[in-house]
Amino acid sequence: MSFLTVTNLSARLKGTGFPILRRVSLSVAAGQVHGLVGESGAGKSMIGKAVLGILPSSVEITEGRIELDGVDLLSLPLKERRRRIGATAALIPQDPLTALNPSRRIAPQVTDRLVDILGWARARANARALELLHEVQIPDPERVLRSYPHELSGGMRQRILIASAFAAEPKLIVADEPTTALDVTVQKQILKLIAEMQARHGTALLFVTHDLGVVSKVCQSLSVLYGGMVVEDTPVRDFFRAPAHAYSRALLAATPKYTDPMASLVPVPEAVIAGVQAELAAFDRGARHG
Amino acid sequence: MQLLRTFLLRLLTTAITLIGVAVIVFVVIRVVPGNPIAMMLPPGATDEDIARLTAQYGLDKPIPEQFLIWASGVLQGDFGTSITARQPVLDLVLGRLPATLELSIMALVIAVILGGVMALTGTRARGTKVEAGIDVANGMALSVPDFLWGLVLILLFGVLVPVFHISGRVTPSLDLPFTTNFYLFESVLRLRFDLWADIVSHMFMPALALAIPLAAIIGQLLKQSLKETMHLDYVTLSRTKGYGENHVITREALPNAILPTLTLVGVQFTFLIGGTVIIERLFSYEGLGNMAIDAVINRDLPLIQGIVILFAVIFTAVNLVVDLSYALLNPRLRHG
Amino acid sequence: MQLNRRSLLKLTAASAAAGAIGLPASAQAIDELVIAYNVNLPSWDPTTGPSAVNPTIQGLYQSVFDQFILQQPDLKPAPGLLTEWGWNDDRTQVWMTVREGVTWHDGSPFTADDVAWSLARAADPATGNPINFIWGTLANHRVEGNKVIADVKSFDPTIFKWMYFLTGYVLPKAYYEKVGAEGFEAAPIGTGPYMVEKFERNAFVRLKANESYWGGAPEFKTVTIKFVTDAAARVAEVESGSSHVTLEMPYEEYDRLKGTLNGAAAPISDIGMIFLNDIEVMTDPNVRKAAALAIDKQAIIDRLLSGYGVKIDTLQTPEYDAYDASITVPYDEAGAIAALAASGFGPDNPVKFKIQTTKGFKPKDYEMVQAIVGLWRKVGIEAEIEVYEIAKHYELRAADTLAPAAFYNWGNSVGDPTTSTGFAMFGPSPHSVWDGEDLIGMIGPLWGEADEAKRIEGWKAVDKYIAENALVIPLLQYVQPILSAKGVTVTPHASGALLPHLMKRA
Amino acid sequence: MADGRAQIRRRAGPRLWLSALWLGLLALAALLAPWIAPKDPLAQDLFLGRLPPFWAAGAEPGYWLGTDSLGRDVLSRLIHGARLALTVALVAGSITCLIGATLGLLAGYLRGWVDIVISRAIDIWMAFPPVLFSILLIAVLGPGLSSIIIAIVVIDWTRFARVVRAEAMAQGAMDYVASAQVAGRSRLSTMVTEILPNVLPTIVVLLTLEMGIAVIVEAILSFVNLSISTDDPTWGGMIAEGRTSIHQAWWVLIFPLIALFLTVLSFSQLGEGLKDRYDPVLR
Repeated sequence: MSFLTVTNLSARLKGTGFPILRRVSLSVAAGQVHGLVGESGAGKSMIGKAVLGILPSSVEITEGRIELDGVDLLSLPLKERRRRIGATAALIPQDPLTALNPSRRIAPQVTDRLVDILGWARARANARALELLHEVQIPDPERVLRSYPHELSGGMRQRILIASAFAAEPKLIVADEPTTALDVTVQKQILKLIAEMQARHGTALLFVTHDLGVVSKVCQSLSVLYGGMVVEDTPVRDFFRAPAHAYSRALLAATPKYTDPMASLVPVPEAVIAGVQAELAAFDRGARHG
Repeated sequence: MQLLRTFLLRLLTTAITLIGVAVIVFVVIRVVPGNPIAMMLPPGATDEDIARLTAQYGLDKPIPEQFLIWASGVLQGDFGTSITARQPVLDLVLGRLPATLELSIMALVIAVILGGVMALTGTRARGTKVEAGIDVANGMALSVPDFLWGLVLILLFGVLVPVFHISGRVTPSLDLPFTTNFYLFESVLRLRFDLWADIVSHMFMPALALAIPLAAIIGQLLKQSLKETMHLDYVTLSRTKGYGENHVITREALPNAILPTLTLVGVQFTFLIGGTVIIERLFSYEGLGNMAIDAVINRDLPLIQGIVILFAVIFTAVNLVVDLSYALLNPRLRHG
Repeated sequence: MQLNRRSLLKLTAASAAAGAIGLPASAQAIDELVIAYNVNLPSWDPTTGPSAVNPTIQGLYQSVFDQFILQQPDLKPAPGLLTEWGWNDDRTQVWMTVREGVTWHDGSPFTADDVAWSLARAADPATGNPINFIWGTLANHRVEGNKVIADVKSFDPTIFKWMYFLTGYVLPKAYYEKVGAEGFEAAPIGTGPYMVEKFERNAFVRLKANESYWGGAPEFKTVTIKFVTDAAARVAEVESGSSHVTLEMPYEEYDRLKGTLNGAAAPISDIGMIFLNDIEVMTDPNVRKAAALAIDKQAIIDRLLSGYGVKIDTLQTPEYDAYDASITVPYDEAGAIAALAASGFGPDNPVKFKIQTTKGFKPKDYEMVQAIVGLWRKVGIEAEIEVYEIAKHYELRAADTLAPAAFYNWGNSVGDPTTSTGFAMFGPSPHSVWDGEDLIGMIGPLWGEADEAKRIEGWKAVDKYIAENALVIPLLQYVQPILSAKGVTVTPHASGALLPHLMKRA
Repeated sequence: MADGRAQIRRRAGPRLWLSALWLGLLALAALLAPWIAPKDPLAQDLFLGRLPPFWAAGAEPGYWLGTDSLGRDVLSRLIHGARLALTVALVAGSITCLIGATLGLLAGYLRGWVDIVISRAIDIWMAFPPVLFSILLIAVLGPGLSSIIIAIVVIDWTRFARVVRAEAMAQGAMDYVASAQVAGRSRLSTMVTEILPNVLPTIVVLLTLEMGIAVIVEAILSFVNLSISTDDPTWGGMIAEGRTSIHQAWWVLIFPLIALFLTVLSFSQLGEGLKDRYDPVLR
């Protein structure tokens, strides 16, 4: 049974009504890693935010269900929804430099959810934090726990955020482009770390990225997004062998291969763009009458 | 070592500032028309009376010479004798300073609380009518001078619903066991809460009148920096941890949003002390400001000089404290 | 009974109980009298410094110190610390008999030495007594039993009047010499009806009744005088019941509250007048006469001061010795226009000059000048108002550089013509602005005139001459409004001094 | 592919055009005062003193908002008062801005001893208690419109200098300034062409706030009986005069108070509105 099931989720901008998500459906089973791929602005991180209930105030959900561990979050009152998400899901943010509170030491930022939301005893939470910092290979974790965010490197801080996410043993983790803000050398280590942690803890992982290379190494299945609409949803193996949708193929062609870095990159052709635009228009007309 | 160097530099600049203030006020009040001697002339006085009195108060010498006499006196702690009160200026000024300081501190506390509540509510309800209402309320608080708030308060809580005392600093008939002039603080230290309540009942209206415009300024600025902080990632992360919006604002956003407001509070505090003149006059509160107006009306030159210099000292001292506390509170600077 | 019921701890209870909005019942018995006074007390020495010549704080001094001679509420003298006084036959000596059985507040006996020492101290220029020019006319003060004798260096007919006027106070010789000026300032003692229990500068003074006062112990045993300089705050104090007596509030507020509280409004020895400086257009008698005739003094009193004020045409008030009801300057708009026309001025070609006034120093001072300027504008006088502070007024007057017209008030609680018309109009005096030789000739001989009746007649002639030539424009005699709680009746003193020992329980 | 973010537009906000409306009304009243004021603001009639506004009993037709204790028409004095209020606001505000901003710009950009001298001057000026200093100043200059303006300028220029200096320093560190200098531009022209345009929005916001403050300072000075000496009506003067008879003739104080309040509120809301428009971060 899939841990997260999103059905027909639509969202739009308040005021102008500009569509952000168009009836998105996907599901992530326990222990499975599902990728959300698309150009920037395609709505992939919006889905992650919708699931975790942190949509920007200017965006409103118009229809759909988000079932987390069998319960539709949208039907719960805000406070109840927040607590349930806090207890069962977690976020690995994109930019570690801004995701830690500069005026608080590291320790409370890792243990606060355990103590306040999950009701753990302080001692158990501190022990858990130490154990997780070891797991994410942070040298001298006692000193790190006492120090302030500005005293640590970007890579170190991302490891802490990963540790903090896994500390609560969440059933679902949303990783919102966790390596984009890091320099290349550190990206590989962090990717490897996330994959190992996910495998070890058996957490369902929703991995938002624009890098198909990452998807091929980490995810088991993926959804390709364009204009807030799921263009294709397939297992990774089938996708890389033969993507069904024209836009997916164009996207794959535009992605540099590690194996052949010098190959000239083919930008997504105009025709394909026109095709998928038409699809969007048709979808909207359908949605209006539906 | 670096901290010491900047501290010494600060002391030097403070000294320059104080000297500059002393010179300017010394010249200005001697240029002001209406010298104190004319004030003292009785009906039948003759010209030599005028000359004799002028010489007696040393006002016949050229201004630079008068300044040197005054400055040399100050170095030995003698700020001259007040013409009207015929007592050393230093005793008078230091006697009245605690009252003004306490009033300013109480006004600041009220302003911070009021401003804080406005900012937090405004942020919590940002984008809604509530925030628009708070903005208009802040605009109103800012656009009415504090003495008019004083008038409104006197009519409301002094006469219509007599809840607070209208003038003075304490009920005269009470016997005060205080040794210092810091009535408010000492009444707490001595656990005399009956006296404390009486003093607060006297100070509340003037402090509130002073606090309303200040609260508006603090409220607006804190709300703005809070709203900016609310967009940062660590706030969003905290929401995913399951915390409610109130917790997120107060525990995650507020500690970081306070820092820029702190420097403003420091500067406003100095304006506050300087600005109590009118309110002390309206509420007959015996602070420095009240005495300052009498000094100006009676052209009590040494007293005016003493009061202005004291204000300058407080101003520079408060600035120093604010800068130091900014460094202490901001972890980045503390662990430099 | 704790005077006030308010305190923050009881705030909630108070606001609930304050449902019956309105005046807290202040009719119950009052044992601690609280007075909201309108000016701060700068210094406790009533004989030196600027406060010695400030009429508004004499009431505070008269509660703690006694003057040589007692002045009754109708300004007339009566035996005080001196029971009898006078000159010898050829006016070369003055003698005074000193009251016996009086004690200072510290219990030490009051003797003739104190009187002689106080007079000698006032005569010594070094002490800085501003009325030194009067006290200096006496010398060689000596004590004989309970009498004090002094030689008259130069005869001054008003010497005994000054003994119940500015700086005419008796200080304790032994105590003063022991504690010195600063000690006296910190803990003043006198022989007066009240002793100083606690003084907080710019805040309040707490007085305790002097049970062995020679004039009889006062009724209120403890009196607190709070210094509340703002009029609206004073009114609020008395209206809310946290003070029992206050004075000098706007007349509109006096009218509003005199029903619910006790009101007393009596004329005092303080007049409002317009100084005329003999410069520019003011040298033309027609302009001066027109300016005087064009002012409808009664309308200004009725409309601006709610009727509280006495119209006067000379610098004397009815209570003064040299008052002459026959000298009048009517309100005559046509006459004013005619006078201006005689000098070629009129509504179409107005005469222009500047008039100076204070703002907020005396009740409605600025509004009165605005009203006068309005009245003048109708007859063809274009006056430009310049507001200045009282300090600047004194300086300009001392330097004789006041504008052609300047509004000012003139106190004279002795009622003698020398201290009203005399100092205001006598050229050489630093206080006068009019320097006409004719007037100097008329006033000169009166200073030393020994025959009292002849002296008074002389001053009346001077006043008549001044009125006819409009050398000054007297306006009104101020009325002092006093409000007090139902439980207190106040006997107003014509000198304007508010005296707690004259207050009785209603 | 249209990007959703571009669609977020900030609504102009009723506060902005409401305050613009009031200030426009005010400017109109100030310009046309002599023609639209029903009565001569200085004309007195002691027998028409303290008439209530038109809706109350005992009102006199023609005196819409009643009269003060000297029988002068409150509405006409309000309208003429607008002229003085705007003069004080515009003249004092802009001179303060001119002096303060220039010194701030010089100090912030040129740095070196210029900065030290100006910063010390700012410190010294701010060390004076503002109200006390203005009372002294007016005592020296004598009351009058020009001395009020001078008092406001002398006291408040530091507000501009401080903010503009900080802004100029921040802008100075930006890369585009360095590139201008590399292109051989003189320091002064760089300052004017590069830094000034970027500091301008802050200056404009401060200017509008300063205008509001100037009107308040005039009211404070009137309360201390130091305001304009002549008959010309100012709101502050009317409030101070109305204070003594608040119970009998409340309208003498309340109407100028409302006018003062709306004007200062409009200036501050205008300033806030401009700050929103120029400051994208603030949602």
